Parts: sequence; structure tokens; C-alpha cells
Amino acid sequence: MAKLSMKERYAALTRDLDWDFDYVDSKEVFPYTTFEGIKIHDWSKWEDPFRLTVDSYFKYQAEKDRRLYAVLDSFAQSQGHLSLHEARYLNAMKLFLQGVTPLEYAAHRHFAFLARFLDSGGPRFAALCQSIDELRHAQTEIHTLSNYNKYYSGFHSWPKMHDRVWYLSVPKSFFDDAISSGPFEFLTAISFSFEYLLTNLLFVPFMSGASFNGDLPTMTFGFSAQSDESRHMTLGLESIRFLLEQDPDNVPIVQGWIDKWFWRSYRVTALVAGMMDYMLPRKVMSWKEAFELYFEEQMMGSLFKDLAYYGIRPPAHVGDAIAEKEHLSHQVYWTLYSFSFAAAFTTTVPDPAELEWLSQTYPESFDKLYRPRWERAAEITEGGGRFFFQGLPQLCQVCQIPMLFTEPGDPTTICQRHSNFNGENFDFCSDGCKSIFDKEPEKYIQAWLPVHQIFQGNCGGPSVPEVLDWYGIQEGDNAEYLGSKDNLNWLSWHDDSAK
Amino acid sequence: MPVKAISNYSFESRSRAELYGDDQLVNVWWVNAPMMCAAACFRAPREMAWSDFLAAMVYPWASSDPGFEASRASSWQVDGVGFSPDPSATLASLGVRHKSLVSFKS
Amino acid sequence: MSYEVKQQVVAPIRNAFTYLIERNGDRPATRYEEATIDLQPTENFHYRPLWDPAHEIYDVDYSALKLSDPYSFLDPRQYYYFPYVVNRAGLLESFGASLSYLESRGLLAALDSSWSEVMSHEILPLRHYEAGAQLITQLGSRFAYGTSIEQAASFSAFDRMGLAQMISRVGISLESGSSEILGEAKHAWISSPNLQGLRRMVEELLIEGDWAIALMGLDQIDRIIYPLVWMHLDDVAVKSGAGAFSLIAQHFATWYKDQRKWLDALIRAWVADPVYGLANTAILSEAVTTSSRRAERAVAEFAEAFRPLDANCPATVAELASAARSALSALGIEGK
Amino acid sequence: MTSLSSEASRAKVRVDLQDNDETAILVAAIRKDNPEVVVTHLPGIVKVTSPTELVIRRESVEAASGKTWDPNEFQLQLVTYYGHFSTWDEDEILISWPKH
Repeated sequence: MAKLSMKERYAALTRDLDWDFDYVDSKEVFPYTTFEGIKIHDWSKWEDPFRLTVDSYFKYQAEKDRRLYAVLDSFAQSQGHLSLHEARYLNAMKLFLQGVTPLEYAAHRHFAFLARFLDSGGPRFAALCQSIDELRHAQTEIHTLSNYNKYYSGFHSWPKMHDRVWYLSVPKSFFDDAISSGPFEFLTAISFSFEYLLTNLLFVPFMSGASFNGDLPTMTFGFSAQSDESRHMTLGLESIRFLLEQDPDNVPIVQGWIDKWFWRSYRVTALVAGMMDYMLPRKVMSWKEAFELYFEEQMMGSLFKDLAYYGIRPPAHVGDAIAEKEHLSHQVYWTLYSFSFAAAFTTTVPDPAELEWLSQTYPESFDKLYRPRWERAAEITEGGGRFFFQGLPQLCQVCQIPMLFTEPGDPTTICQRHSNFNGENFDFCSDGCKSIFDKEPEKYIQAWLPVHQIFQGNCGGPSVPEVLDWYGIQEGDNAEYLGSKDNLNWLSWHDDSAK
Repeated sequence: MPVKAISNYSFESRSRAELYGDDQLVNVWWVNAPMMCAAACFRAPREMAWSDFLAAMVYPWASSDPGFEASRASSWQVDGVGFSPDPSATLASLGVRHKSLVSFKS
Repeated sequence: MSYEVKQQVVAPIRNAFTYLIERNGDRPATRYEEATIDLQPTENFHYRPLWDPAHEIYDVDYSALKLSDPYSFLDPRQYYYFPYVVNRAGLLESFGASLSYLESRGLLAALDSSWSEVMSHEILPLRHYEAGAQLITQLGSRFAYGTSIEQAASFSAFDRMGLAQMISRVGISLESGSSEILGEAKHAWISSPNLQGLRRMVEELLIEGDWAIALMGLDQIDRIIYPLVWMHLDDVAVKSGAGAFSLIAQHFATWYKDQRKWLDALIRAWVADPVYGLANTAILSEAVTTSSRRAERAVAEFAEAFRPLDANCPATVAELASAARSALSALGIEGK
Repeated sequence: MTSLSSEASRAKVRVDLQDNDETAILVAAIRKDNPEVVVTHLPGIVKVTSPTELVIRRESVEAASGKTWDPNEFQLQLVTYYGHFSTWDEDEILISWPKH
């Protein structure tokens, strides 16, 4: 008898394990796959192209982790942190640990939900592998950055910070939004919109940046995690295709989710834009270049042309995203600079070489609109002060970012949008966020908006020091980089005369 | 279009007016100030006088920018409608409600 | 810009993350601790789930069994992802080596007819038992409160999928590379009368909404079926010259010993909890009482099929069930 | 629809691989089977872009390395990709956009 092909063997070892229940109603076993309105007629059409089984999963994952932990151990033993390009670089990694690592963990928990509740063995197995992959990502990130925590500020209390600190409610609410959605919306949100459309924007340029700034462990965990991510992206694309092929009634539902989750994911990547253009002392690629390559060329250029076959059009408001690529990173980082007294990372005015790079990379916008702000900030610093926004910002009800984004087509005017629901006013940063709210106001009125919570007295007390204490922010974590603990330690650890 | 949930899905707003007692949230936007990345949000008594609101909250915040001059603040609007506030009038009597947007230029 | 590093050892400014220092003092944490303690968010969730508006995203009320400090349970094996996958890569590799050896020497095909009958129609259907066990355990992976517990449940759920695949691979090897025999095994799982008690119990556990109660129900079956199939039958196989079965069974027995370590530690933590201990014990006792008798009956029916190999099998089931009750009693759980 | 989808099927695909020795062997094998690929570098990454589709054949990788190669091993080098895994079996991996 002929040997089983990889495909037959995979089917025998995964979906063929399912059986039809006789003693209980299968709707009770899988209660969550109908309320969203998605219609599935034939799960056998589901294709998992990776066809990975448990034995090969363990074999390759163990090998990946052996390689990674060998790098981590040798970096720690050789005091590798001293060979970073500059301590300032680590601000990006603080934001990463506080903002991204908890999302990996959340993904772990909720892919477990899919691994239990999708009513077919094929996609459940893909979700099962992804669930423990995501745990791997959270843990390898923690272990990589744990070494920096021993020598630098801002890394020490990241789980508490993720639950409490204002700028971290941006990624947290994003993922809470996905987890609290039904299973097919979660797949569309995370596997497709976040991982397939945008994850490359987060990881690839960023990990190259880590490598370029002397952070070998981060580069290693990043690339190692990305190799799992390729499987996850495949799950995302396959899910979308499958849903669209199963029933024409699924198309408008999926389109609505793509519209919503493109914008929701894109807004989260605004933090990445600020990190790429300003927090990496040595630049690899600008936000604009990365956006053009990984989003405009790849996703708009080919993916959405392919999806047009199913009647799917590009996400709503994608034009607004493309239009603001010249502005996004500058507006975001200026905001982080303005509020870094209340952050668990430090910021500083870009040095002259960086200003020059920004000017050349963003010829349309930087010198005209953003360089003047940095010049003012530098003047204020020279006068012995430091520019901070001495108050709390108005937040967008949906993305929870301070309302810093400007009107489409007018980069000098802040965009203000509003909706009324049950007699209460709600504010939004953009048409994208407003339309998300207007479709599901019952969901978004529950948002735990950090500024409003502070004013309700739920965040440790009314004064800034009380709130910072409640956030777990310690002296040296926040405010200006130059003269900070990290900066002074770094200088004392290195021989200044050799500069 | 309401949210699609598996069962009744109805929760209160976590920013609703009653959570602030006699106070309310007021957003203040300095429209033509590139140094100020966003509008600010304050908690202020509904019965606070306009002049006290400016002196205690708006001006100290706007002074984050050392170039701010209170005397040049003009073109006041509340929720997009121009108004010329009487300094002694209360926020409530001026039509400033919970989460209203007060704006000015300078 | 380049710096010359001074020839000095830079002393750490802290030894661990703050939340670990608060728990353990300022000492370096183990990688297990770093990878586990306090990872799960506990407060300020933004939205209620559309699929369960009555609960928060993570909620202690997903189970009646509670711990006042979820991290009073720590996995005695200290498995986080890396040691877990390395351990299991070893298990699967040695299982694969056993299977290759059996295939290359034609030892599975050479089993006598009573053994090959049992393999095809009793052992292979257990791949569906394991697949059901994955689903049951997976519920804890999502809904357990605290990373230490859900992590152990996550690995256990993944293990059950692995075990289902291991059994399936035995089937593929039995048929020299075809999957036809797996179809027969599924047919047996669905229609053989002696498997229906087991199947019914698995299906009913799939609609138990409390992940911990469901897992305890599954464990009542495991406590009898694992020692019976993968240990007792292994002894029988050795004595009756069916070494091929023994070579396979050892890997399942190895896994079960590993499974016991975390699950018994979790039961101990539930029972010992200073706040919820008494309530937990009462709930566990009731759950165990309900499910252990059913499990015993289901496995006894199943074990009827082993009579041709071992006439004493039914008595063995009763002994194993009694041993399971004693083991639980030693943990503080008294069934009625 | 037809014109759009046929255009899509001609669209570029890409793999990003970790920059190390094993990748050098893979890239040699890929070049042999896909003469039109363009290979570029970012720190730590080798980007292999094809104007149409990209195939990685086990035979070619084995010929280039002199060792047996399981296509699953590709995961150890893969950082990310762009396109769709149309085939991933014991003999080859094919990345392309689907032809509707």
C-alpha cells in the first residue's frame, strides 16, 4: 500500500479526529460560531497549507528555542548590553515590552478559545499551535528583555503598566476589543487584519533596527517569532478566503470587519511609527518607506486585487492612512515627547544628524511643520526648562490615543469628530474611529479611558505623583533622556575619553 | 446599527456625567498652537465661573508653551458655536456641558 | 559613534522585575517565574465579551474552584514554553524511534490475532478519547484564572492532541502506511457498545461550562484508563510475548506520570487555599463523587474487550478505581 | 474581475529569510529554480522577491547542501513572506497568488 502523502497524513492526524456527537447537541459543544451571522456549509473546504503535525511542531520549535536561548545566555554572560549603540535605543524596547508583549500573551489566551470552540478540527489545530506559539513569543520577549531590566529603567513593572498606564490602553483596548468579539471577527481582526496586513510593519523593520543598534537578542527573538508568524499569517489569509467562499452572505459581514479592523490595527501601529522614526538612534527604514513597502505595495497592490474576486474592496478610510504617512510618526512622537513625564520611557529632542535624516526622509512635511517644534523645544531646554504638556489630553473614545491626528488634507488642524449616544457626547480622532463607534456604540461606551478614570479618582489620587505611583513608574523611568539615570549610568559605564 | 451579541448586551458608559458628581469633563482646544499636540481635558464644577475656569485650569495648561499670552486668546467657541463669555457666568449657564469642546485661537 | 567598554563588571541595579521582587525578595528570578507569574491582566478590562456578556475577559467566576492567590499554584515541573517543547520533542522523538523499529522489523504486523484485534478496535479508538480530552482541557487554557494554571492546562491540552496523533500513527503503522484502519477505529468509537460509556462521558464533559469541573471529570477517567491500558496491559503484553505493544505503551505511561505532577499539585493548592480551601474541597468532593463512579463503569465496560488477553481485567478496573479514590483521599478529596 | 485576478496572479511574491549560512544555501537553490528573483538585504534579513511566483524544491536544496532537507525546515529560516503558500508538501514549496 502506498505511503500516505503529507496531506493525507495531516488530515488523518487532525480533522479526522472529529466525530459527530450523539449524546449531546453539537450546538452546545460549539455555542459561539453562529451569533455573528457567519454561515459555514462545509468545513472540509478548509485548507491548512502548513500541514504541521505535533511531532514536527515540537522538533522545529525546540530547535528554534535552543538557538534563541543560546544567544540570550551568551549575551547576558558577556555583558552584551554594554555594546548597544546607545542606551537611548532601549526606550523602544521598553515600549515594546509594555505594549506588545502583553498582546502576545492575550493572543495566546484567545487562540486557545478558538482551539476549543471552532467547530472543525482543521482550523482548531491551527489555532492550537498558534495559541502556544503566542505564549512562546510573550515568554521569549520577557526573557530577552529581562536582562536589560537588570541594568536599565522602565522595564520593571510592565504587566501592571499595561493594565493601568494611559498610552498602554491603546494596545490593551485594541486587543480587548478583539477578544471580546465573536470567533470569526477575532480571526478577521487578529489573524488577518493585524497579522497578515500589518504585522510586518511592526516586526521586520523593527527587528532590523534592533540589529542595527547592537541588540542581537532582540533581533534573534524577533526573527524567530516571525517564523511562527508566517504560519499565523497563513491562517489569517486562509480564514478570510474560506469565509468568503462559504456563503455570499458572509461577504458584507467580513467587509465590515476588514473596514473596522484595518483602522483599529492601523491606529495601534501609530506607536510603531513613532518608535521607528524617533526612538531608534540608528535608522534602518522610515515609517513612510515601511508603510509603502509592506502596506501600499504588498497589500493594496496585490492582496486586495486578489480579494476583489470575492467582492471585497480595500478597507474604508485606507486613503486617510495613506495620506497621513508623511505626518504620522512626527505627530505621534511629538505627543510622546510632550507627555513623557507620565510615561515609563524617556524622550529627547532628536540630535542634528537625526533632524537631517528626518528632513531628507520627509521632504514634504518635516522642515515646514515639525522641525520648528523641535527647535522651540530645544530653545526651552537651553533656557533650563523642558517642554511638557501640563495637563491631561482629550482621548479618542475608540483608539484611546490622545486626539493628536490632523484633518485629512490639512496637517495644521487637529481632527475632531463627535457622536451622541444616549444623550452623551463621545469624541473621536478620525472618521475611521467615529464610524467604528457608530456601528457598535454599546461596546465602545464601556471603554476604560485613562484620562476619565484619573478624573474619577480611580488611579491612585488626583495629583500627578499619585497617579505615577499607581502606574508603578519610578524615578528615572520617565521624562527627559538627557541626564536621566539610564543616560548617566551609560556614560559612567563607558570611557568618555574614547568617544 | 446595534452590536451583535449572543444575549442581551447593555452596559453603562464608563464616562457618563453622573460619575463626576457636581463636576463635569470639559475639553479645551487651543486651535492654532502647533506645540500643543492635542486638546486638554479638565474636570471642572458645572457652577464654576468662567474667569475661575480660565485662571485655574486653562491658562496654567496653555502656559506649557512659554509663548502663551492670555490676553491674546480669542475666537472662543463651545461645541463649534462662537460665544463671548461673561467672566462671572458659570460654565453650565454658558452652555458648557459634560465633555463639551471649548476652543480658542491666539 | 563607538565606545570603548571599560574593563569592569557592571553591577545590576535590580535583580528581577518588580512584581517578582515583591513576591520573592530582591533575588534573581528563575526563567519559569519570569515567564509565568503575573502575566495575565487582572483589571481595567475595556469591553464585556459579546459571546458572554455576564463575564469579564478574565474572570475568577469562570470556575467555582478558586485560589486567593492564583500563583500559590506553580507547576512543579517548571514548564514554560522552552523546556516544555524540548521535553516533548524528546518524548515524540523516542516514540517515533520505537515506531520505526516496530515497522522495520514488522513487529506490529506480527502481533497475534487477539492483540491485533484489541489494537484495532479498542486501543486505536482512544485517539478520539484523546481528541476529546484536548477540547476539555483547552477550556482551562482560556478560562483558568492566572498564568500558572492556564499554562499547565495549555500544555496538557496540546499534549492530548499529541497523544491522539501518536495513537493515530500506531494505526497508520499497523496498516503499513494506510489510514483505512483509522476509519474502522472511528466506527468502533461511534458504535461499539463497550466504548459508548466512555464516549458519552467525554461528550457530556464537553458541555460542562466550568473548566475545572470538566477537567476533574476527565481526570477521573484518566486515573483508571491510563493505568489500565498503558501500564496494566503493558505488563500483560510483556508476559504474553506482545512486546510490540509494550514498546508503544511505555511512552503513554511516561506522559501520564508527567501529567499527574501538575494536576495533583493543582488539587493540593485548591484544597490548601486559606480562603477557599473548604469550599473547594466540598466542590471537588461532589464533582469527584459524580464522575468517578461513572468513569469506573465506563472503563469497566470498555475493559470487557480485554478479557481475551487477560481474564482478570474487570477486577483490575475495580482495583484501579479504588486506588484512584485512595489517591484523591490522600489529597484531601473524599468521594462519597 | 478577470482582468484584476489575472493581474493579481502575475503580482510579486516575496520571502524574507534570516541572514545566515543555511540561508545562503537556500538562496542558491532558489536562484537555480527561479532565475528571475531579485535578492536584497536589510540588517539580519535576506529578501528574495520574484515578479511572478517562487518555488523552493527539495531536490535543489539537497543538491546545494549535500544533505537531506525536509521542507518543514524552511520554517527555521523564514522570517516573513508575501503572497500565498499554494503548495507546501514533501517535495516543494510554492508561493504564488491564486489563479481564480
